Amino acid sequence: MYYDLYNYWMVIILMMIGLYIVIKPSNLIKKLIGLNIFQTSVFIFYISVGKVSEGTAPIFSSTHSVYSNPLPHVLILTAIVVGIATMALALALVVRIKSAYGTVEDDELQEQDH
Amino acid sequence: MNLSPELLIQLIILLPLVAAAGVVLSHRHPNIREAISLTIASSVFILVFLLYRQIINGETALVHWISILPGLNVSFKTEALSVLFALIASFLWIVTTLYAIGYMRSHHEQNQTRFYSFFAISIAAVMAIAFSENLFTLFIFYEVLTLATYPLVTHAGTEKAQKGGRTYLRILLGTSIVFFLPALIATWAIAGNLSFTVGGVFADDTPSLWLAILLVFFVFGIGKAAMMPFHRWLPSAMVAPTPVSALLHAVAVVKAGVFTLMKTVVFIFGMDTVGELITTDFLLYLAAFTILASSLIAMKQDNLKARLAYSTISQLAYVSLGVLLASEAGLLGSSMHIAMHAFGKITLFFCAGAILVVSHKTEISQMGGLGRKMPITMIAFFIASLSIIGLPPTGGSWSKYYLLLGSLETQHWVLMAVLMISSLLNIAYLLPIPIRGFFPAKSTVSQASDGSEAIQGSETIQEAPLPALIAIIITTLACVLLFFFPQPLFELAKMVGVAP
Amino acid sequence: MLDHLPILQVIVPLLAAPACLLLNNARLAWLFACLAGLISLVISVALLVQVQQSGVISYMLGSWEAPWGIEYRIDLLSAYVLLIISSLGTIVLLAANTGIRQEIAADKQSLFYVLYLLCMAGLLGIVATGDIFNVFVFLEISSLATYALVAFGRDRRALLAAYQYLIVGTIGATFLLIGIGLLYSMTGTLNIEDMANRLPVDTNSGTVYTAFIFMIVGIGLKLALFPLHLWLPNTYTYAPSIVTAFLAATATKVAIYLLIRVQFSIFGADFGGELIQPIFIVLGLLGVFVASTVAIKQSNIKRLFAYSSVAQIGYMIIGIGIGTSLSLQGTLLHLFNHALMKGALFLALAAVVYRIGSTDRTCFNGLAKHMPWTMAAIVIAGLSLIGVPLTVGFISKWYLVLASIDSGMWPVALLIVLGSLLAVYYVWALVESAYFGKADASATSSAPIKEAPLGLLIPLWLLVIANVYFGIDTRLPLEASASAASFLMGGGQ
Amino acid sequence: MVVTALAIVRVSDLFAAVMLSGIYGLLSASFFVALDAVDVAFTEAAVGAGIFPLLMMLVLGVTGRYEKTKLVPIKADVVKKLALVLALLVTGALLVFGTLDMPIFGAADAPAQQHVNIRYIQQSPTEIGIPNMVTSVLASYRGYDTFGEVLVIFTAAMGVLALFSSQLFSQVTASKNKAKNEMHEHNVLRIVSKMLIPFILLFAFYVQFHGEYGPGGGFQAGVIFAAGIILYTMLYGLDKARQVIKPTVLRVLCALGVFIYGTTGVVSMLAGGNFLDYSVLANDPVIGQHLGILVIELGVGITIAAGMILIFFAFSQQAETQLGEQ
Repeated sequence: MYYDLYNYWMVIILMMIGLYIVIKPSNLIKKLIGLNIFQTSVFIFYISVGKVSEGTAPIFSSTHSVYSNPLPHVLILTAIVVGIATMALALALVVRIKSAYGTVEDDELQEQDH
Repeated sequence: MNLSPELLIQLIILLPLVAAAGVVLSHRHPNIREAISLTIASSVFILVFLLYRQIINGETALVHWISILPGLNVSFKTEALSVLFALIASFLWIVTTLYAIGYMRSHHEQNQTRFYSFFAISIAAVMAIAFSENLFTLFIFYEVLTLATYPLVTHAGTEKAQKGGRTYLRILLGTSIVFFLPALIATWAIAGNLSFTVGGVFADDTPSLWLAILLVFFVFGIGKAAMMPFHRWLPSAMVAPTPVSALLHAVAVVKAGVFTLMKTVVFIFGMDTVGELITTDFLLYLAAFTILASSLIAMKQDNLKARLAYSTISQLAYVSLGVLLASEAGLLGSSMHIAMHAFGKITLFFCAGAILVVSHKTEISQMGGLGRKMPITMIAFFIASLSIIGLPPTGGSWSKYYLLLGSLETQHWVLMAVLMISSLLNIAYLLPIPIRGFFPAKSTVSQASDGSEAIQGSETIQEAPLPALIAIIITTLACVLLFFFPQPLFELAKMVGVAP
Repeated sequence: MLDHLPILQVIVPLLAAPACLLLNNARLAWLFACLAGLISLVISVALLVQVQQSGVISYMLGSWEAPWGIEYRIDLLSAYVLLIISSLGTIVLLAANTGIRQEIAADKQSLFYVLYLLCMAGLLGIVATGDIFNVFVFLEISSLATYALVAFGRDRRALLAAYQYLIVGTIGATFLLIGIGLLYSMTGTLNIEDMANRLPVDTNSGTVYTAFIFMIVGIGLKLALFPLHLWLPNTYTYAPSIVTAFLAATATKVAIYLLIRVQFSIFGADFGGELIQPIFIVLGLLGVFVASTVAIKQSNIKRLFAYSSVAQIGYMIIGIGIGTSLSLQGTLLHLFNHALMKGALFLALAAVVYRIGSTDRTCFNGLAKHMPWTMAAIVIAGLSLIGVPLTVGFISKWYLVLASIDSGMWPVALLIVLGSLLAVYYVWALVESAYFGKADASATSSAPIKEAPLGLLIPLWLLVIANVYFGIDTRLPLEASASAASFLMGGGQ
Repeated sequence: MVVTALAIVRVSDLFAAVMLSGIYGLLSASFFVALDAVDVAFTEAAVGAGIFPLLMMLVLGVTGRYEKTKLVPIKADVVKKLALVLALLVTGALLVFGTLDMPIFGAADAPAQQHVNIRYIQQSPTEIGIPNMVTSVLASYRGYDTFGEVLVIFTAAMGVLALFSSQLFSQVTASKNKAKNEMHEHNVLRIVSKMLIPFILLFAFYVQFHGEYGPGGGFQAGVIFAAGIILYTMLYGLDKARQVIKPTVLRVLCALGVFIYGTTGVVSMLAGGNFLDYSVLANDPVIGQHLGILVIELGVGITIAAGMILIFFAFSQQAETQLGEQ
């Protein structure tokens, strides 16, 4: 039966990869890419929760009676927007950091302030 | 005058605050400022005296201000020990103010307004401590007193003063936060009541081990009682101007400490309970150790104020010891000793201050022959020393007598011996000062005359400024009078711990 | 309109934000923002009264009943925290007009108010809502606004601090999101109360445990729970002082609120008790000691108080960890009290920055002569931080110690008081240099330093007076926190 | 997807990493389609494969394309890395442990499918009167979340504006940076795109109002609209784009969208309902719902489009100034 959970496990692997990129000291932009992967994998997780076998997209029609759960979709729509908003702000910060420090590498930034 | 005791208590606490405000407002006019201080000090004493009359007649009062936490009120009550303490403190406030006027002016101290205002606030805190109805109220004003006296200790603003202030604050706040507060809260958690009650607040079935630990916490937590090893703040605080040392560190602050201890032992634990706790003996011997150790240290101090400070530590331990003996005579002795030591020690400090102002001398070794220039001061010093030692015809002999009686009653032979030895030590570190003052050893004289114009040469040395001198005379007389007429204090002290 | 108070509480500042943008004039924007703040303050008072009189208020957004639509649910706890946020937020806002003048470029000031209001509204929204996903959304609103506010700082390190905070904050929020997702998959609902009811009684479910841990860690990141606190000192140090005052007084409080909400309202007071409570206590104590010790060594006073905040958060966590009604009350009291003292301290620092431009320790030497009112404020707030009687700090310490003794945790009680001893050290070193330190020759040669302007002093002293007032007349916070605590412990009202 | 993600870990060419993350976005979008989440897929495609890489590229233009790699791995770093991996493994293991007790993937009887969901599926077509359940939930049942979402974008736009210089709003800047618009030279591209842009904008309007029936809605429409404008900007340069759409107007629009949404809520409050209760907006609740959703979707669209364009403008402006300085 554990096979049936494989979907979640793939998501978990993705999450951890994303998180790894974020936490590992590296380029500030790359960290953001990692953050993006991390968040996206959480989105996939949510959508997976909402999937119903044999179901279709939750748009009412006379030909279908089984729909996937619309609620996770709604939540994730919101979460995607939140994610991109965060990204935009983060990138803006990166640009400013670049102009203030001349670099966007984690370790070089650390050195400059000590 | 027919003032109700409730009103009296509140006036006594609030009037010093009024004085503080008045001092701040009149900071441009030193004369008005000091007139305010004196007037209010006198009126407070009169009010306390009225209260004394009432309590002798058996009238008591309870004032409730505010309830900070449910069941924990800031309230005040009249009680024999309170009145005793308040009576001494308020009387000596007048005298000290008088003394301070002379001292501060001739010593050209800075920031006198700050000095007088915080002084008044401290007195307010002392009065509030004296009349506290419960341990919670007492704790609050105990802390207020610490903070209000801090600016007085660091008054000089020098590096040394700051360092002294830091030690002062660190030990007093530290002990009260680490020991006093937890003990207080634990008492509240266990007994559910912090009101001072004759016979104690704890239920009979409270495990005595807890109580024993609590007692240790209280004794250590009340850092103002200067029990070793938490005594170091007192010598540090000697950087303060002399009037501060005199009133606060011979009378108000340290006496607030032992007063708190007495209140706790008598009204929180109950005398009978304390007598049975396993830690009591340990604390008794700690007190005895403090008495001896600080006397010995005192002998080595050349700085007069430092010597007096260590003497104070030793004398405070007498009071603590008397309380912890948990016998009637011990308690009586302790209560009396609060008063007797106060008068004696304040006189000594006054003298030290007078010497400082006039001759700028702080070290004992420089004081040879000073008695000829300042005879009144030195005679006062001598009499006060007798009182501290406990020799007739001074008040100190009464309290020492009762303390001895207490240790005899409870058959603490070691302690009795300690008390005796300590008296001898007192003689050894106090009496040489006036003796040298009048009969300088040959070497000292030659040193002085060789070295500089130190004593003989300087024509400027004479008696202290008049206000200061009057103060000295008053307290010295009090020392003697208390030997012949100890009845008022005696009556009060006897009422302590007796159910109304 | 009285029925709509819960939503008005949030949307007044929320809609005032874009309005501020349209005003496009810093002074007008400030006045408008203050107005919005005051209105929301009035609303929060009204809400508290309403809740105390008639119990939990439930407000259905879009009139869809609870589990289907989003519910606003004001119970005693949320009303209490709402009051803290709106009052502190507004008082700090009053000081902002003067406070940011030196620190933020003139053409950005109206944006500052927009973001400030958004942040405040976001925080209010987190507290008011009864829907866990809605919490996430509003958490992000306030967080995004916070990141931008922090980046306003003059020092370039503010940018880095903001970035660091953003990464940590986003990871935290995403952890929370994972936790929410797991819970949703087990219960099929997002409404907090509904969720609590539907949570499998059999708590052995690994999914529920995992959800719990993820939510706690996520919130822990947000609230700077001890080992997860590394973002906080930088953020507080380099953000504009007004922002620091605001964040210290409100943002971490909301995170604590969230922690309490998750622990007590969703999972129930006993969930994971044996496991999580000792962890909380140990982490709290570690936070108190490590952060306080680090604080003592700081030469930048703003950073010093930032570390002290981490330590104070430790106290609140201890209260949650002990897990009795009494200790929870201690935490809630400290929530309020710490907001008051840290608000005052950071506002005072804002005043110092305004006049001197730095909060380095050396700048404080002899400063009491030049800025007596500001320094007196620091002294009183500092005493409150130590926990001296007659200040609010004493009250919360009292409850925390009482609670730990009451639960038989004597060592914890002792450690709590020892912790405040460390506070004596770092507060007093500052007081001493301000009053007795000798100013540098270089500092005195320039123009004499003047007392801070009234625009800063008045809000500052409002907070200082509150510090003393609520230390003496404790009824309001005491009653609110007591009933909120017993409510959370399931005792009802 | 795992492969893509791993590739991102390894690659030190940030440009490639961005491209890869774009692919990752597309992949997850198609994954969402497979999981019946068409609306989400639509959005993810627009955001993950569109806006996000676009912004990234702009930033890369400023910060440089390559990540600095250390030639010799320091030992302490290796230890740190190992600790990190270990921590992640623990976290991952915890999550796996968490999933063990979860309902089987796709199970129709899972709690998530049972409780709240049933009403959304069974009654929303009649209660709200529109077939797209996602839109119903989004705009009505959980309309307040969506309001929050709009505010998030608004906040982000404000944050970005706060971070960047306010030059954007001054009229005189017209910086003469020649290198900035290489695309000017590609005439074919210009003409094709010029023809495309009206269609893109048109499509945006379609998506805006079609959201009730198929996938789409205010958010997607806003993004597409923004994309059209962004394309225009890339072709003709920021200065020209700024003449077409003034940043000050955008700022007003951005706030306006929030107002439209908020006002709808307030109006329903004044009409006697609760905040965002559309049913009271018309005599017939269903028509009211219809109307409400239409209006708020418009608000969403406006704020999103204006916010996105504003963010984009701010970035390009900043990029220009910073490159100019360098």
